[in-house]
Amino acid sequence: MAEALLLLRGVQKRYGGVRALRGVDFDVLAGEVHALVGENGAGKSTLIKIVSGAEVADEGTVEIDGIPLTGGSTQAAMEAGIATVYQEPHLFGELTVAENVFLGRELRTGGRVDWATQRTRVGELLTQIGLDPAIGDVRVADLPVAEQQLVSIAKAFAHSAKVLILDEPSAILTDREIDVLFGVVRNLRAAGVGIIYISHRLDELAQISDRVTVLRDGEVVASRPTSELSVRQVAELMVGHELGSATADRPAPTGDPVLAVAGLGRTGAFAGLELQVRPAEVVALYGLVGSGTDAIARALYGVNPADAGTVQVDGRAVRLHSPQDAAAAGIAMLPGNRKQQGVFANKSIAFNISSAHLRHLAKLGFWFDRRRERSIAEDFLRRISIRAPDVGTAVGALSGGNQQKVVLARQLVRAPRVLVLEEPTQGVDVGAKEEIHRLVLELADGGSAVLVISTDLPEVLQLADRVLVVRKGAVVREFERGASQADVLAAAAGDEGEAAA
Amino acid sequence: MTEIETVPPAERTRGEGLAARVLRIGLTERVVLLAVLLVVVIVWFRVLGAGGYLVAPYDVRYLGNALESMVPFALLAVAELFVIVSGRGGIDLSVGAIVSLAGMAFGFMVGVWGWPLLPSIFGCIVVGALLGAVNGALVAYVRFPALIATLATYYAYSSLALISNANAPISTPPVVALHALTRNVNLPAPLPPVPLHVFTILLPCAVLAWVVMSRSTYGRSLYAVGTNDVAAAYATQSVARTRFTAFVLSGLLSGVVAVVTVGQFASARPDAGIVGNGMALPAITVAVLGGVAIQGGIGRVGGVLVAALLVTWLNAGMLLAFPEGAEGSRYQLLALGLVLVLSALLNTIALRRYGRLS
Amino acid sequence: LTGCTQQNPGGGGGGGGGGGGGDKVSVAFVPKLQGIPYFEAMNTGGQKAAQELGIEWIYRGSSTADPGAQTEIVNSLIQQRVDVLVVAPNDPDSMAPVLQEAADAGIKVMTSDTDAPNSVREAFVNQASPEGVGTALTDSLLEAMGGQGKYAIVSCGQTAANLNSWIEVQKKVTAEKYPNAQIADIVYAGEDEAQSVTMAKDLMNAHPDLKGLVGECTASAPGVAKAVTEAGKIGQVFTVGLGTPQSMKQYLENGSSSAAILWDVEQLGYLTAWAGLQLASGTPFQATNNVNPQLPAVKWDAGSKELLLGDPLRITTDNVDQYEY
Amino acid sequence: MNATTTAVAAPTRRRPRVRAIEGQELALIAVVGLLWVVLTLVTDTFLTTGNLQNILFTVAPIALIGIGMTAVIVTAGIDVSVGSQAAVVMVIVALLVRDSGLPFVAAAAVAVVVGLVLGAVNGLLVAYGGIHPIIVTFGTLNIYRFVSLQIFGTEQVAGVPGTLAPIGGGAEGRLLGVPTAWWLTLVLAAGMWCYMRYWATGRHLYAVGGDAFAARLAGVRVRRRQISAYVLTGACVGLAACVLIGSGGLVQQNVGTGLELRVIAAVVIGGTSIIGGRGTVLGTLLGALLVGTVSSAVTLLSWPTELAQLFIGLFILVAVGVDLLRERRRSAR
Ligand SMILES: Nc1ncnc2c1ncn2[C@@H]1O[C@H](COP(=O)(O)OP(=O)(O)OP(=O)(O)O)[C@@H](O)[C@H]1O
Ligand SMILES: Nc1ncnc2c1ncn2[C@@H]1O[C@H](COP(=O)(O)OP(=O)(O)OP(=O)(O)O)[C@@H](O)[C@H]1O
Ligand SMILES: [Mg+2]
Ligand SMILES: [Mg+2]
Repeated sequence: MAEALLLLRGVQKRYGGVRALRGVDFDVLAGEVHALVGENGAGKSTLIKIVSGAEVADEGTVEIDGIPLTGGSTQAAMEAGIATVYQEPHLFGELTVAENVFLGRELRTGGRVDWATQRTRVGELLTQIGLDPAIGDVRVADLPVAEQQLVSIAKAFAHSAKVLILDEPSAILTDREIDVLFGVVRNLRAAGVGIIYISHRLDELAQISDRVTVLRDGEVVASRPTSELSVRQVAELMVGHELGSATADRPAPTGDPVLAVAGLGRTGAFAGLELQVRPAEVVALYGLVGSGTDAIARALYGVNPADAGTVQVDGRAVRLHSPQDAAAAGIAMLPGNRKQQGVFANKSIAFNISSAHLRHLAKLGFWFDRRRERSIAEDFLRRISIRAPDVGTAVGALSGGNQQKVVLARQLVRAPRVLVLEEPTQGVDVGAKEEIHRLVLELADGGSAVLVISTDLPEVLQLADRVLVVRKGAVVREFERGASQADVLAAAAGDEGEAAA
Repeated sequence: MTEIETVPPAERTRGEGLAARVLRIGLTERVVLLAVLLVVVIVWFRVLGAGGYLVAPYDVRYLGNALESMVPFALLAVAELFVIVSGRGGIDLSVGAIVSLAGMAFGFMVGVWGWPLLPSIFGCIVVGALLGAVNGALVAYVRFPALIATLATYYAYSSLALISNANAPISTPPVVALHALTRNVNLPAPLPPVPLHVFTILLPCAVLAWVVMSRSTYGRSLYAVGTNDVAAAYATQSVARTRFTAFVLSGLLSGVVAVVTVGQFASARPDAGIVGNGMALPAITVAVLGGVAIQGGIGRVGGVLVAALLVTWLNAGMLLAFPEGAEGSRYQLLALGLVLVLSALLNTIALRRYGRLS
Repeated sequence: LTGCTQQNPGGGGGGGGGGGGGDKVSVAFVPKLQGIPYFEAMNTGGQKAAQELGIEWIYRGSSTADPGAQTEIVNSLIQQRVDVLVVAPNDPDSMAPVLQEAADAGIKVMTSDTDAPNSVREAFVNQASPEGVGTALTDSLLEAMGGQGKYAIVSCGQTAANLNSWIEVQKKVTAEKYPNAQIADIVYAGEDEAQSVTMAKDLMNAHPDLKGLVGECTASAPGVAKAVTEAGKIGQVFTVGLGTPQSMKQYLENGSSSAAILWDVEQLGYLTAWAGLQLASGTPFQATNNVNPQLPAVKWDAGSKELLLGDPLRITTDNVDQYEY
Repeated sequence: MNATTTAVAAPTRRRPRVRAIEGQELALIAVVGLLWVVLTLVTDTFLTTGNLQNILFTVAPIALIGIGMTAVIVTAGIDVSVGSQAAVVMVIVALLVRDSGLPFVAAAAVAVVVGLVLGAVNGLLVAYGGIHPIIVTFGTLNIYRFVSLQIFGTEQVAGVPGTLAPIGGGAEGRLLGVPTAWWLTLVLAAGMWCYMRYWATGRHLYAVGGDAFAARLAGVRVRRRQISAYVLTGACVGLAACVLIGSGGLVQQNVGTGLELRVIAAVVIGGTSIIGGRGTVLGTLLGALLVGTVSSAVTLLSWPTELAQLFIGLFILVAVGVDLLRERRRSAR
């Protein structure tokens, strides 16, 4: 058996009263891709923070190549051979691509950065991941978003690490970029690097990982070769019980469209969108990252208003120049980025739920009805089983899935006519995902129109009555329920031949 | 972004001991901590007085009298509360300059143009609100960083205040007569005489500010915008308008302070709000001491008012404890600085340990 | 300053706290700001008087020239129930109501150095009349300038009433007495020496034919002299100013300053303390008062209730060493 | 492995490279130049040796402190205590020079060391106290003012000899007709410019200001960088204090009040973003020059002194406003 490059024994970590990790044993071998999975709050990030020196374990040992890692310094961990790509890419707009790639570990001669060597090296790296090698000297802020994301991958490969940690890298990448990523990962594996791969997309595990470790409530519940586990088994290990079967078939929707969009467009983002959603219908817009689906969602919610076309809700033309307009028209939206667009972290659950309904909860036009706010929140706490002691709990103290439920509850307070959901379950564990799906379908069954915008294909296919595939800002194909994953993906990726088939 | 990670789940509060509970309440309920400190300060100076270490009795009469200097700083600290809570680095360095300029306008209205009192007061407050609106427009709509916008307007307003009357104060008889606005009023027996404007200006403003912050939909919107303005926009709040209004309210309160200072000084001084360290600095200090977090979204009117009271009575006591030359006023500087840094440290500790402030 | 502490009941630690110092008459003086030589010298004079006359002298000021801070300090002295309160107000108008409060509390109030004319003060100890100061400044400067040419004034606080009153006199005297001289500009540097140096240099650059500079306060008087020194224009540009002797000494000696106009500040302090005692004991002022050997004939103007220290003092290299402040 | 070859093809278009002189700085150079030309034409006194020397000398302390302040603001910090720091340094050095006859080099060394210590206190509180820099330095503004007043005691320091005259405002303090203080500023600014542009730790300042947490994860020693910026500012304050004492004379208790606002104005006009992550020392130098020129011009034109403040306020609005517009256009792309 190969030597363990990274070895954790009995690692414990407490945050106040919370036991984030309880006696975790974990190891990574040379030339192995080791997947780490678990529900939200299971302790995955805490674990890698300890390995990468961002946090110190309360108990237990971390050894790299037989040498114990001491002190909570990311520098020390890096020097010991740990490289980490964190959950969200952290790039510095004012620094150039080369500077970003080498940040913190510049190639130096004396104190001065060896700019020439760095340029050559970054050129190689960029070529390897399919980027123009000449962009090394360009400020990252001047790059398009898609290229920025690839830069963050280049960053992880810049140094010859013994152990590479990838914390949910695929959550923000398009499928193509994931292919690039996997290609590089395989190369590194062949070169004897040990890789920890964290992901909620369980279907990826079979493609890339050799071994899977499942964390639940800070404990390792299983650690087995990937080949021995099915996706379903992994999911069940994560939640700790058997999963229910897929969503039941829903009756075909009828009636006049609730949402009717004609010729909607926004310069530079998308154009000529035609879309109708009937009562109780769930329609999905599916597209790869950068296809413009997110811009469509923002236009429908008035965040970045459209500059062409019309939108009708229940047959009435509406003007959508701000979220207030949208709300007045009966449109609600669950934003895609929970942390940035969704929660008020240090505020209570009640505050978070009521925040979109202040005028609705006002007496005499300005006096805020706190009692009603509370009763609404308490009602939701029960109805959608948000796991929190009471509605006064700060939302930041909840796990990701529960935070998502709170933000969703905010959209459900006044049963919107149209609900736009952007990445409704991104970074949410299997259990919470099911529950969120149930809530969405419940709303639809009440006669609302639901528009799901997601890059998670299995979710799209499971949830939607109809799937519209968007590419380069335009709807290119429409699928009814029951379409195959491969067909939809091919259409989205722009493979005309396959799509036509 | 990192706050979310450091917030501990709420189960923590269950099953804690008495000591831990007292500590938590002391750290997170700023009003409680300040009230305790206030009592400590009063008792401490009473003890010093009884031991003969003070040059004059630290009695109720003196404390009542000291409220006079509390009024402007309490009001301006509330002004800073609105602006700082509005988030995105909200801060208003120009409040002192607004006090000067609005005060000069007030001086002209009452003392030169001969307007009656009430329209003049109204006019002064409107001028303050307009000057605040300039700040608000720059910050909320043009999206200047608040520090820059209000630094620029601080310069501009102070300059205009000085130019308005060729550097001279306005102290015509009608202006001098305004001192009646801030005279002491006698209260029933055990209570000391208290400056009139504590009742006519401070208390009404404080109650209104409390209603706005804690009980109105605008307050809710302001906290939401200050905590996370992107999320607030998605939650259908008009972010720019809410933030703009915060600066208008700050300017409006500065206008009220202008009325108070003109009355107090019995003259409209072009440098009223900017002389020495100016009024903005102590106001921000009192706000932070009162539990306002500089990153926005956190802070309450009650905390700010108790903090203003604490600072006022601490300062008043120090003048009696250090009889020599300028020692008293020097140690006031030290105390202000230390109290500011320490209260900010407490904010940090409370946020780290409990993930929240009152 | 030790003399002060003993008389202070707070220092002793024991005894019945509070009170204005038992049986001795207590005279409290509140300067515009504390820590500048000018007021420290007044304090020295006051203490000397206290010792000789057997009164308690309290000296308490703020570290900035801020009317608000000054009011707080006066309040603390009212609380202390001193017998006599003497103020050099930063803002005469705002001091008036506070003095009223003091008088209501049974405290004798007076002003010194700067008057609060519309107040209830029972006496004002005037160091020199505005005419005296303004004329002395103008005469000294124009004597050095040969009676003609352009000069500029570097004043300090824009709102300082006494500086502005001196400037008015300077304008008048220059126009009436020196037809060939003119005031080129008046600028305000705040109470800031560095700023007055810069502005004085700007003035010399703006007016290449400038022959004189006046430093209107104790910060700008050395400032303008320093500017002339640094610009290498000693002998071409002449300066006078309202400066304290020790801060002007090096400039008087190198010739960049022709004269400093002041008065005997220690005697002003002495006279202040003495006047306080008279008020407290109810002794009316005479038309001419013999205060001490140095002040044998201090005039009292019953109409304006002013005690006049005397004529301004012209400080030059000849007499600068006689003053320790 | 075919994936690597089919990856997103970068669209070919002009890639803006990082230039030595940025747009904001070019604009400032133009504004300062224009102002100088106009003043030369309007007045016959502007373009004189004496006036230029005075402007450069007056600007020197502001630009010197601005060098440190640029680093601080680039790390998304701010230091409003520099005025009080200057007061502490000045009273200590003035007393030592006058009463102990300290020679030039020793006096300068003491000034820098005292500045370093004061800066370090700020830096430590910011880095380890987790307190917002503006609060920390508002606090130390008061505390340092207290310290300086304690040292002053009851007296201002008068009769300070001209020990530091070689960097003062007099004839001794000139080299080739240009104030030595200005040479000093230029040399330090050039060094700092290179450091912030080419040295790894200098580049890290930008990363810290961009996103401190991310920088820390990337292995940047965030706290060390923060502390270093405040310490540097303290050292710069020390040097500026020497310039301010210069040829001696009087040191008053109120020295340095309001200095922070002038320095921040210069830095901000120079294009440094108050949000952090962007700015250069060259911009600060130009910003200081602009502020100095405006103040001097107001006197040269015999306008009321107070107008200078109005103009500085307007310049801040215009400079930052233009930058905001540029930024918005850039992000709109
Ligand atoms: N800094 C912190 N302070 C307090 N509690 C924390 C902190 N970081 C994490 N926790 C808590 O510890 C538990 C484990 O968190 P962790 O982030 O490791 O989970 P995770 O499996 O990575 O979740 P996700 O899938 O959302 O990334 C959670 O309950 C979380 O709320
Ligand atoms: N556990 C944590 N959670 C969130 N933020 C943290 C945590 N620990 C530190 N930080 C923040 O990260 C920033 C950098 O801290 P860090 O300890 O990495 O600095 P450093 O430069 O490595 O220290 P040193 O120079 O002493 O080695 C600080 O602003 C700190 O507040
Ligand atoms: Mg995670
Ligand atoms: Mg996590």
